[in-house]
Amino acid sequence: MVSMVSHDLDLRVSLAGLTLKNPVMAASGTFGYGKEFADFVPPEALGAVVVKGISLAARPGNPPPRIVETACGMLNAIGLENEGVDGFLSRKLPFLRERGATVVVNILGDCVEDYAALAARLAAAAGIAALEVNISCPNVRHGGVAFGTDPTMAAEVTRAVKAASSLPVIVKLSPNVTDIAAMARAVEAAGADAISLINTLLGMAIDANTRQPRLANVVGGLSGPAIKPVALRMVWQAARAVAIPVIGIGGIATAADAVEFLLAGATAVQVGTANFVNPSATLDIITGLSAYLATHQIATVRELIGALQL
Amino acid sequence: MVSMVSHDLDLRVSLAGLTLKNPVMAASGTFGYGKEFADFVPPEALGAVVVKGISLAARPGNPPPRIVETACGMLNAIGLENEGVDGFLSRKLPFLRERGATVVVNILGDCVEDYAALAARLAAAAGIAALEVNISCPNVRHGGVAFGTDPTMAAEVTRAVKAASSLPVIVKLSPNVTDIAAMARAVEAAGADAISLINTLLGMAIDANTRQPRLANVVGGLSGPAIKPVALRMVWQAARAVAIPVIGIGGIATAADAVEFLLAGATAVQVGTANFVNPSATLDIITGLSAYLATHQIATVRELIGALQL
Amino acid sequence: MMARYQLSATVTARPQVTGDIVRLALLAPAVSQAATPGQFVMVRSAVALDPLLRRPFSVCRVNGDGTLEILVKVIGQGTRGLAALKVGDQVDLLGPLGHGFVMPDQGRACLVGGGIGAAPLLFLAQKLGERLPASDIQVLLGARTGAEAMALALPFRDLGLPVQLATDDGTAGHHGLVGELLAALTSGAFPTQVYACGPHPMLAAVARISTDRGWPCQVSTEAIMACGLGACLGCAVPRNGGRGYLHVCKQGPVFEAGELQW
Amino acid sequence: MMARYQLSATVTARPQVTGDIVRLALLAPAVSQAATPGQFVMVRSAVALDPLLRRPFSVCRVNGDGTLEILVKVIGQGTRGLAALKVGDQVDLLGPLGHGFVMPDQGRACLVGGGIGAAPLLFLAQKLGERLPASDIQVLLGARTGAEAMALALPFRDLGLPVQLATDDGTAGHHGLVGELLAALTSGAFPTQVYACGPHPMLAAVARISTDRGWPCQVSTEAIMACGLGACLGCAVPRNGGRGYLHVCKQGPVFEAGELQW
Ligand SMILES: Cc1cc2nc3c(=O)[nH]c(=O)nc-3n(C[C@H](O)[C@H](O)[C@H](O)COP(=O)(O)OP(=O)(O)OC[C@H]3O[C@@H](n4cnc5c(N)ncnc54)[C@H](O)[C@@H]3O)c2cc1C
Ligand SMILES: Cc1cc2nc3c(=O)[nH]c(=O)nc-3n(C[C@H](O)[C@H](O)[C@H](O)COP(=O)(O)OP(=O)(O)OC[C@H]3O[C@@H](n4cnc5c(N)ncnc54)[C@H](O)[C@@H]3O)c2cc1C
Ligand SMILES: Cc1cc2nc3c(=O)[nH]c(=O)nc-3n(C[C@H](O)[C@H](O)[C@H](O)COP(=O)(O)O)c2cc1C
Ligand SMILES: Cc1cc2nc3c(=O)[nH]c(=O)nc-3n(C[C@H](O)[C@H](O)[C@H](O)COP(=O)(O)O)c2cc1C
Ligand code: FES
Ligand code: FES
Repeated sequence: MVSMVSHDLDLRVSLAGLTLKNPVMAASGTFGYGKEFADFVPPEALGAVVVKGISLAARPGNPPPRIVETACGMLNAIGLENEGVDGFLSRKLPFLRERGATVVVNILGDCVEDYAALAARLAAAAGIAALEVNISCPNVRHGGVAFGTDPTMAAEVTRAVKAASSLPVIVKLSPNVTDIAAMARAVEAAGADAISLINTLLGMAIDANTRQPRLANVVGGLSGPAIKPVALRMVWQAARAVAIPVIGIGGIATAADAVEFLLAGATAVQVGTANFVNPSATLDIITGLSAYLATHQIATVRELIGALQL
Repeated sequence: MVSMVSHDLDLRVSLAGLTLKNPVMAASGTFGYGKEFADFVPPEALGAVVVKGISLAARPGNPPPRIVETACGMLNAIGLENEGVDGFLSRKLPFLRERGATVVVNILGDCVEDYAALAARLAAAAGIAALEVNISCPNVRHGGVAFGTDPTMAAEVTRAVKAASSLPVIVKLSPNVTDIAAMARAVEAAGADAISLINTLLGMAIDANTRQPRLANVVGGLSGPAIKPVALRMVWQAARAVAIPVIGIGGIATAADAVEFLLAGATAVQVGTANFVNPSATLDIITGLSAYLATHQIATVRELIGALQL
Repeated sequence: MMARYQLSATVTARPQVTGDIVRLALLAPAVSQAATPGQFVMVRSAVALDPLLRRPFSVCRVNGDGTLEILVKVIGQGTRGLAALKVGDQVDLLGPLGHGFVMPDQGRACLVGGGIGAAPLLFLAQKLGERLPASDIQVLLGARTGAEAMALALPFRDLGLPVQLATDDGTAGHHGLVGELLAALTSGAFPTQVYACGPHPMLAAVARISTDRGWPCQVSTEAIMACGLGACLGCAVPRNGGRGYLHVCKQGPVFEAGELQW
Repeated sequence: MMARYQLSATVTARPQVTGDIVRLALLAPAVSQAATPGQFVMVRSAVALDPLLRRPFSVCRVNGDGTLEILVKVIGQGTRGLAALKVGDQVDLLGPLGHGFVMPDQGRACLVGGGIGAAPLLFLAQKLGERLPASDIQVLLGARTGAEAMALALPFRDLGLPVQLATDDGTAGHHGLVGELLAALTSGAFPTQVYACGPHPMLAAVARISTDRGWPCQVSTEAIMACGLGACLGCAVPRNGGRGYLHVCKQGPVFEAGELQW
């Protein structure tokens, strides 16, 4: 009995001072800068577009092979290739701004000062809704791993970014930790407006015939449906540990997946690897959420947040 | 050009003072006590059979549902159901002993004393080749999680088990930690004869329609091909951190998978969830290893251990 | 312990039974010959790793030509894949598994099935028919609609057995639950053994009615399974009296109703 | 930017080309019409999540009936699944993608293909044939065996083009590498543009020969891909001069040989 998306259905969620038109965001590094997917998804139709991680200076990224498929997932070791903040502001941001998309800029640095400088730079630009602080990318020796696996350092980065900019700050957590709740609490105490999780799980693949690693970088980040159970567990644990909103990420490919994360306590979700499998995945999930609300006769998607029945 | 398994091919590996006829073991909890699979796998044909985790007293296990399939994997929350050490010795061990299988007993307890008592009890029995200390099972509130995620406590359990028994001691590590190398070093320093890893990743699944967790225990352990990249990475990290042998576990379903773990530094492997998909998985992997050696003209499987080309 | 086999079986027929149920005939002589009523097989059709685990299905008929049949009702990904199989396709089959129905040599048997629960009862009826006169075997089947009930009843009727129907929508037989048919049996038709398979609430009702009247009752139950061999301990169901769990794949799927907690 | 489509395409034909190569004709009028030589499509056939990612294939021919054709060589799980498709099956198709060959309006073109690398060259030959006389289009194809070489050469010959063969086993044409055929061209047959597609060592040889002789050379390259849309940055290949990377799915798959590090 699911009719077309009814106009009474309310998909809006509030997060870090923003009101998103729906809880479905594109995850950093999987959606480019919106333009790459514009034939399939109008970026302004999404809750937000989180752009590929931006650093102060341009980075060339890792040598190939950079990706390898694994069972129901993939490993990537892109190495945070990006044009640097200047290139982003002049060549990437304008498209999204002109389309009226809600833009979240994922930032990364090698030291606390890098993050602060990036935050200051981006706060001065028009058309940016929030920052997402990537303290979790496991691919780069400096930065990534260290910040994301130590609560003290994570808090320090969070404070520096908050101090440097008036934009809402989302801190993106790494799953490669013993105690995700402790990490969530640390960045909340340091002033984060929201947290997003999970980034990729650190993994590896080997070619049995050549005896070589399948990634030039040896290790890489595991993403896709394979990691969904771990992501969902961490979102549930983090959401119970903090009062700030949580954005769920990890293996989300369908509206049912998105509902699972909302029930576990997420206020919004990000879709990553699924964009590669189905370029319209984000739109399909938005439509599917409306259908879910209609079927279950729920007036607003916000009713689902944390509504897991234990 | 792969001919039948040649008798010149040498699959033997040495581990914790034992010589295994091949490096393929059945993983704890996935192969019962050998008898359940005897129609498909003669237990004596395996490198070893690791039996379902044994505690001092019998445990009923968790309420159902206890398992749920996920993308290329499964979650389980069996809750360590077992008959207790007495039941094991009188009703389960005799079959494996009579068959001449190499038996590794997986043990678990709620406190250090439990582990020590179990070790003493089993050391007195005939037909046991080694102990595998499960400090990593995430399903039981006491024991499991705490020991497996703290190097100090893991070391303490290891010392207690070593002191209580003359059997070789394999310590089985949990992947739910920030620094697997630190865990490996801690149990090595405490006297472990070998380490095995990984146990399951803590995960969760929700039924979007009923809004309930799919496991009565809410969270459970993720296993199967989905986790292989994480397992392989941890085996590689652990093998570089310690001098004792490493047993690789996690998503192994084919001979190529087993070779990947050997190349990453494992001396042997354990096959878990794959037994459910293909009851003959362990035997098929042994045959496949022989074929691999023949194809690549390698005389002994030991040449593969740690032979990753970086 | 009976022999169990793992083999590749060819689909030799796949008639559509109802809108969401297909019957698959699988060529597997060893399994077909070894199976007894109430036992099940575990089937996997994927060449890839998703879906990963086998799915359990009751043996619903064995034929002299070495085939066995299962009824597959489409529920999710696994059954969707199996229902899409074509004649000539291969499946990976494991079985026969589990502890089946205990069959009497005399008395009156009453078989109570709910929906797809009719599957193991058909094989049971086939075998009971070799021991008891047809008049001593009653079949009560519940279904959502008349069309479904008729389709499920057909093979029982082909065995010459009388079948009473109950439907949720009242379009055939009794408008209501199949348990109500059991409760309404008159003294001349009282069974000496009840066999039941179907959704949990139906089994609970049948177990209660049978216990109340002192009729022995065997139920075929379900649980999510991984191994099917008694090794993973995934398929636990609570034992009566709160004393731990029984395992459906090994001690079941058929239990005396009194063994279980309802 | 050209329009790109994601759609469900029906397999309308699947002739076996060689032992491990099949040709799939896919009904996808929009993609078929938009594609230019050297562009590729990404294809997925699984209903399940394994294999997860699409696989890239060069468009090897487009037909007036709205179909486009790809050649699929069986390598691993993904191509095995695609090669097992039957006429009438559906695939999920994304394309046309990437930057194709730049075509001249005059001069002599030499198309150098290694094995399955013949695929994009066929579409190129089809379109070049509309611009240049057949006598100005040379085709050099390398393959493992004569049988494979003949099978790959057939559609070029059907276009009326002369094809020279090189085989690893010497069972047809030149016994040796296809690059050697290029190097052996005599002055009257010197190309004004070389187009190459094939394994990396072959491309490197063709690029070197072409550079040495001053012939412009366009190569179609491969990389493991996730998105095919320029978003994931997975498909990097080193840029000439050590200045970072180019992306095969967007700036390629066809590059000027001089753009790449060999
Ligand atoms: C002993 C036994 C005999 C059975 N006999 C038959 C039969 O003859 N015909 C028939 O059509 N079905 C039978 N079933 C049920 C059948 O196994 C499930 O419907 C099937 O496994 C669902 O798989 P799926 O991938 O389609 O659904 P999934 O997507 O895996 O699951 C869909 C829903 O079904 C539930 N489910 C999954 N697996 C099982 C399971 N093994 N048992 C119960 N619920 C499950 C899930 O929790 C979920 O809510 C039997 C089950 C058992 C245990
Ligand atoms: C632009 C482009 C055009 C192509 N055109 C054709 C074509 O016309 N016909 C054809 O048969 N093949 C073509 N390929 C190659 C084809 O995409 C791969 O053979 C295929 O993806 C392998 O998938 P698989 O699942 O069978 O193998 P897998 O099991 O995924 O991999 C087997 C091996 O192939 C390697 N591999 C995997 N994916 C790729 C890839 N995308 N490119 C290169 N190597 C890969 C893996 O590293 C591994 O060593 C093309 C590739 C690209 C990038
Ligand atoms: C190719 C690729 C590139 C990524 N790049 C980034 C990045 O630049 N910054 C970041 O925070 N996360 C990055 N991620 C992580 C994703 O945003 C996401 O957290 C992760 O993939 C898990 O979600 P998924 O399973 O839906 O893909 C990247 C992931 C992939 C697959
Ligand atoms: C159903 C099930 C029960 C398990 N029980 C135990 C156990 O009792 N003790 C233990 O150390 N590990 C147990 N494990 C973990 C496995 O031994 C293994 O470490 C894990 O499943 C990863 O390997 P796999 O991916 O090959 O399954 C169990 C796993 C499963 C799936
Ligand atoms: S399904 Fe594994 S014990 Fe029953
Ligand atoms: S494949 Fe994603 S950028 Fe090229």
